[in-house]
Amino acid sequence: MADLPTATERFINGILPENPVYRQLLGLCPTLAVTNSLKAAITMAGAVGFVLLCANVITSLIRNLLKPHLRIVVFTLTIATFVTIADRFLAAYLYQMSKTLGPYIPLIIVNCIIICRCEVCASKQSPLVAATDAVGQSLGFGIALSSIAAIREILGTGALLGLRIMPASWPDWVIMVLPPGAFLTFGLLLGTVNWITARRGGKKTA
Amino acid sequence: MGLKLEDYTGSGTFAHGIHPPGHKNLSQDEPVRVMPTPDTVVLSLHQNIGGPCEPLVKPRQTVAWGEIIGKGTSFVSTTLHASVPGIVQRPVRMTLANGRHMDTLPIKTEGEIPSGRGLWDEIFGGNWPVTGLDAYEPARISLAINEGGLVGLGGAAFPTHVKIAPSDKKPIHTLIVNGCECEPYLTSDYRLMVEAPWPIITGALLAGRSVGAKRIVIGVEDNKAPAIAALKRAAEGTGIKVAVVKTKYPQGSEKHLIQAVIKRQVPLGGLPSDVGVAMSNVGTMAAVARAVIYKKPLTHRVISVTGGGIVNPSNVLAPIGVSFGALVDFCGGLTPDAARMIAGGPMMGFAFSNPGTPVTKGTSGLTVMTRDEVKAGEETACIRCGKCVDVCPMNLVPTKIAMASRHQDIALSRRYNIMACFECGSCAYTCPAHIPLVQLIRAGKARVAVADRS
Amino acid sequence: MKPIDEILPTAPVIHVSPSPHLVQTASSTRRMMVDVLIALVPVVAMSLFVFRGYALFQLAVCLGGCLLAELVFVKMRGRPSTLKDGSAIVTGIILAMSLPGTAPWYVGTIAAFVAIGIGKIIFGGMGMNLFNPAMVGRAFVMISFAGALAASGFEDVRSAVDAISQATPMNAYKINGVVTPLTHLFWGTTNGSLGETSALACLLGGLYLVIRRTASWEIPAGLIAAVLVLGGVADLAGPADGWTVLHHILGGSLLFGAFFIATDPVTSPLTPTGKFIFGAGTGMLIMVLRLFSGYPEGVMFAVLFMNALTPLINRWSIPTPFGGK
Amino acid sequence: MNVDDEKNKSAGGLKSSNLVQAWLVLVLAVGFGVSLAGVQLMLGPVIEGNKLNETLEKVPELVLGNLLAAKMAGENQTLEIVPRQVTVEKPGRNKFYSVYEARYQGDLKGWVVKTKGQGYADTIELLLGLSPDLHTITGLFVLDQKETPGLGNKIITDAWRSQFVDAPADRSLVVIKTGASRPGEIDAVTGATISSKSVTAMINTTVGDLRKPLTTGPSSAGKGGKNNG
Repeated sequence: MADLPTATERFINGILPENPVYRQLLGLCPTLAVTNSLKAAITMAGAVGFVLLCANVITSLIRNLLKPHLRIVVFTLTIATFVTIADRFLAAYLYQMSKTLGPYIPLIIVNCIIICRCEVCASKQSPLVAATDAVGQSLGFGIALSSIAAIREILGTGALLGLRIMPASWPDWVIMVLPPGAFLTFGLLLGTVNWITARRGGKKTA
Repeated sequence: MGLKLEDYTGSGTFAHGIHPPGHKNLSQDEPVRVMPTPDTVVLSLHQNIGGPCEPLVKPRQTVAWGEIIGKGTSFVSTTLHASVPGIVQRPVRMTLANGRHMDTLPIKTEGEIPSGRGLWDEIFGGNWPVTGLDAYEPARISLAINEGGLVGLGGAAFPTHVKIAPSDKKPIHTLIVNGCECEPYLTSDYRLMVEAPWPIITGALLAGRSVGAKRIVIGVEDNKAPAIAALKRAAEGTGIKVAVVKTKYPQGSEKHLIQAVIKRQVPLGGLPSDVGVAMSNVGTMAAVARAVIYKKPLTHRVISVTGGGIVNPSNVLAPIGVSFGALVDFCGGLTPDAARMIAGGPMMGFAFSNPGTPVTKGTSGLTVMTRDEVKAGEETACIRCGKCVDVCPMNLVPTKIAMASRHQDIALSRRYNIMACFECGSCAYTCPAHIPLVQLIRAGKARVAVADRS
Repeated sequence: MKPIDEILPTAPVIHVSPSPHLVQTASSTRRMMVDVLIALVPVVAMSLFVFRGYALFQLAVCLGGCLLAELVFVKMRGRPSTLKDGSAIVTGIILAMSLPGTAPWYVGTIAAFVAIGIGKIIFGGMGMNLFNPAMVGRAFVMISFAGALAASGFEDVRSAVDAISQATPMNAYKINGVVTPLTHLFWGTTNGSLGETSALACLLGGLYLVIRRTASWEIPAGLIAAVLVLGGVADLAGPADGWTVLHHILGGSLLFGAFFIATDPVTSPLTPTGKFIFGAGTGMLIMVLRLFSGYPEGVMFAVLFMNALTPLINRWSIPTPFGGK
Repeated sequence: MNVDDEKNKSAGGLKSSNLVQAWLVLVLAVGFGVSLAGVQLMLGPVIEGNKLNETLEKVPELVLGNLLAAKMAGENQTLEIVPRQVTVEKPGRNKFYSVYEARYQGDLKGWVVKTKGQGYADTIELLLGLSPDLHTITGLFVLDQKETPGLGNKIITDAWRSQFVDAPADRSLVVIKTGASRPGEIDAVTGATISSKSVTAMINTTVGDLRKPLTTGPSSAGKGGKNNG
């Protein structure tokens, strides 16, 4: 127990050192599917953040009552509930965005980031730690999604959040907003992150 | 092109293979020279594929020329004879050209044997009957061959009595005598066929009788016209045919010569006897004739000493156990740019560096290549051009096997039939990326063999 | 101590190595690349003749882009320069020949960087790539800048060259049902990507490659056979609108693709059987794409798709060893 | 952390009891179910409204044109919109169209038809505004499409859609590559001829299918299918 990370550590870890997308390669389905515009990416990250926060806190609250073999069932139940709530809210108040995100909001149910956090952190630590962990991981997820989405939106449409930022002569790289663009951008960013980490690690040992 | 031989369905060639430059002109027109008896010979106790032999003599014991000094320890093993008269020295462990460490019996020469033309006549001259051979019982022929210490002289050194033994299980219908010397440079078999076709014919008749073959055919490549003519003349009236096959590497491979002559494929992992064929080298046939008719053992053989790194490339009749260094000296020494000594030919032979390394029964030649010839191209990445697939006589995918082997992937190399490779080197010769394919495959085969054993 | 090779040969220096000791020095990877370059001469010449400045411009952009990309990316990996092996030059020229001359400079540049970077280096450099680099680059810009490529490049009315202002034969047929005469397709006096217009030039270069055994004949043979069969069936089944199987063979980038793109050894199967399957599969896909898809031409996507199948084809076509069952 | 340890010890009994586990899951399930029901009750109507509005709010614009629709909205007047379903019998199958009748003070002002068909990448869903006599197209809106971004998806731009406004509906529209000049000719989107042709063909088919059921009046439309309005 004593060697589990503290709340602050959990928070910081989630953002970069244990970034769910770049370091853990979790939640890749939405990462690839909804990052063709920054707005969609932020909405998605927000929805995941909401579900993650609620699921983490509830899991943490009941962690002492739960037998290990029941935990996945309960996690899924909790997650499914909050995903449905998030989905309904989006459909009610952000109808166009909900249409754009399509099936990917309901698919948060099977997003492995949330199950992973419930399992790794929330089922072992207090609600406070679980909550900061959820915020940290959501921020990390948001940063990852936004970075990919920003690159794709700028290259693919010459705009960011719908505002044109490239000169009018900019030829839109259509492929970047198509699925292949997601794979390319993600792969290259992942490679860059690994490259930087490897270089920093190399310097440390040298 | 076909064989144009009655009863033989082969097309005279096989699929794939390569056409490396022959370099045979260095020594092909040099008549065999007889080497003076060296001061010492070193006889390895392991001269053949199969088990080694057990020494029957003690140090300081005097032995006569042709006296038995070693006895085979198993069925696939044969007798060893003193190739010179003299005194046996203490056994020494030596590294043979093929890299194996073996106990050897050095013999210090003391006493006389015929020399020069006399020795040649003693071994290959005389009367070689082609009729009246019915007097020799098949079982006796095989026994005499074993007592003569014969192994395949083409290079593989498989004990001949095993191959030529009469067998009820796998009836033999055809004896093919292998006169294909497909390795570049080497000309020892060629010279023997030209200069001494008669013992070859007699030996073939005896071996054919031993295995019960109905047909006997000698396969010779079409770049050896004088040898073909000599053999045809010597074989007149005996029923032995000469099959002229296409010059191509590795035509001398057992399986590929069978394919070229009778169009049968020896099954993977099988022996020629599986398709009713016995096969032996021309030099072996001459030795068979001598062992059966004159009861004389194998003590000398013809060796090509050739290559750009030899001052006077020649074909030499030398005692088994002579050192390669002595052979080189007899042929004028090495040129200044000599860079690699190879026991055998450049495609499948073994490079060695110690000039004291002894000649064994299976040594068909010594090829010394020059600095320029062995300059290896720089290895680049495989671009999967498939040229190795186009030349592999076993119809394998060498690059895949080599890469599987490089990554120590035994399952993958098995899937690509790594064990079918007989390391002929066609792929590595052709590879534009200069990848050491054979070396990699050889390592892979060893790994597969280890995995099979455990 | 100096390395052995530098010591003057005053005395024999014996060293050992495993067999075989004889190597065919005449063939090397570089030599194969040079062969491809020689084979490309008629194609490049024809494109320079038909498109003049446009061809020269596109060649310069793509060649420069590919060489620069190779230099930069290989340096990033910390490897010794691979410019000398010639593969970047081949990729550059094939890429230029597969683009229309009117494509703007950034199209060629981006295509070149994508071809070398994402098509080749990312997989580990020459010999490792799964997809034909030039086609990866072309596919990227084709999807990204369809407007600047085949789809509308020919609508550049400001062009001085007559041929440029016409639709490509494939487009003219697909959209307006206009059939270009066979002679134009054969000689190459039509619009299109730089290298694809002249069937004659592609045939000449292709035959050279096949005779030199730098490209295996099985791939173009399989490809053209498949197109003949499917095109023939389409001829018999479809309405007689004048676009015959011969138009299919001579038109578009079929011959260029068959001889120069599909035959890329790295991305095609190893065995003769595999190569034939690869060729036939590519030919079939080309015809399916041409006849049923929205695109007028299908060579690029067909080749890329079959590239992806190459490892599988290799696995299916493990040859039976000599003496095996 | 020590507090946690003690809690675990005290919870040890609860953890091992199957009954407690069963109740826990049950309570959670009921709690979640209730909250979901609450959310659905609260938001359900809003969502349904969103869905309907998406179509309905386009109707004035499609029937009357942008200017008139804006003017009407400014004067706080609304059209009466009557949805109905029209079934058209085709060889082998029936085709359903959602049709919205737009009336202003009882007068028929036009029709808005929802139709879908195969585009270049996926199904395209259109809203098509037609004059009461079905002689002219009064508007076009693309509800849903997944055409290639940058090329095919230019069919949603005002510039391209405006070509259809006031186009004749009594003969087939023709797509040409550039320079449409005569009525009934539509310029293709550059580089996306297929998408352009798909939309135009869908319009031609829809108008053709509906001409009889709509012009012969609501009563006779029942011949092909029942009036759901």
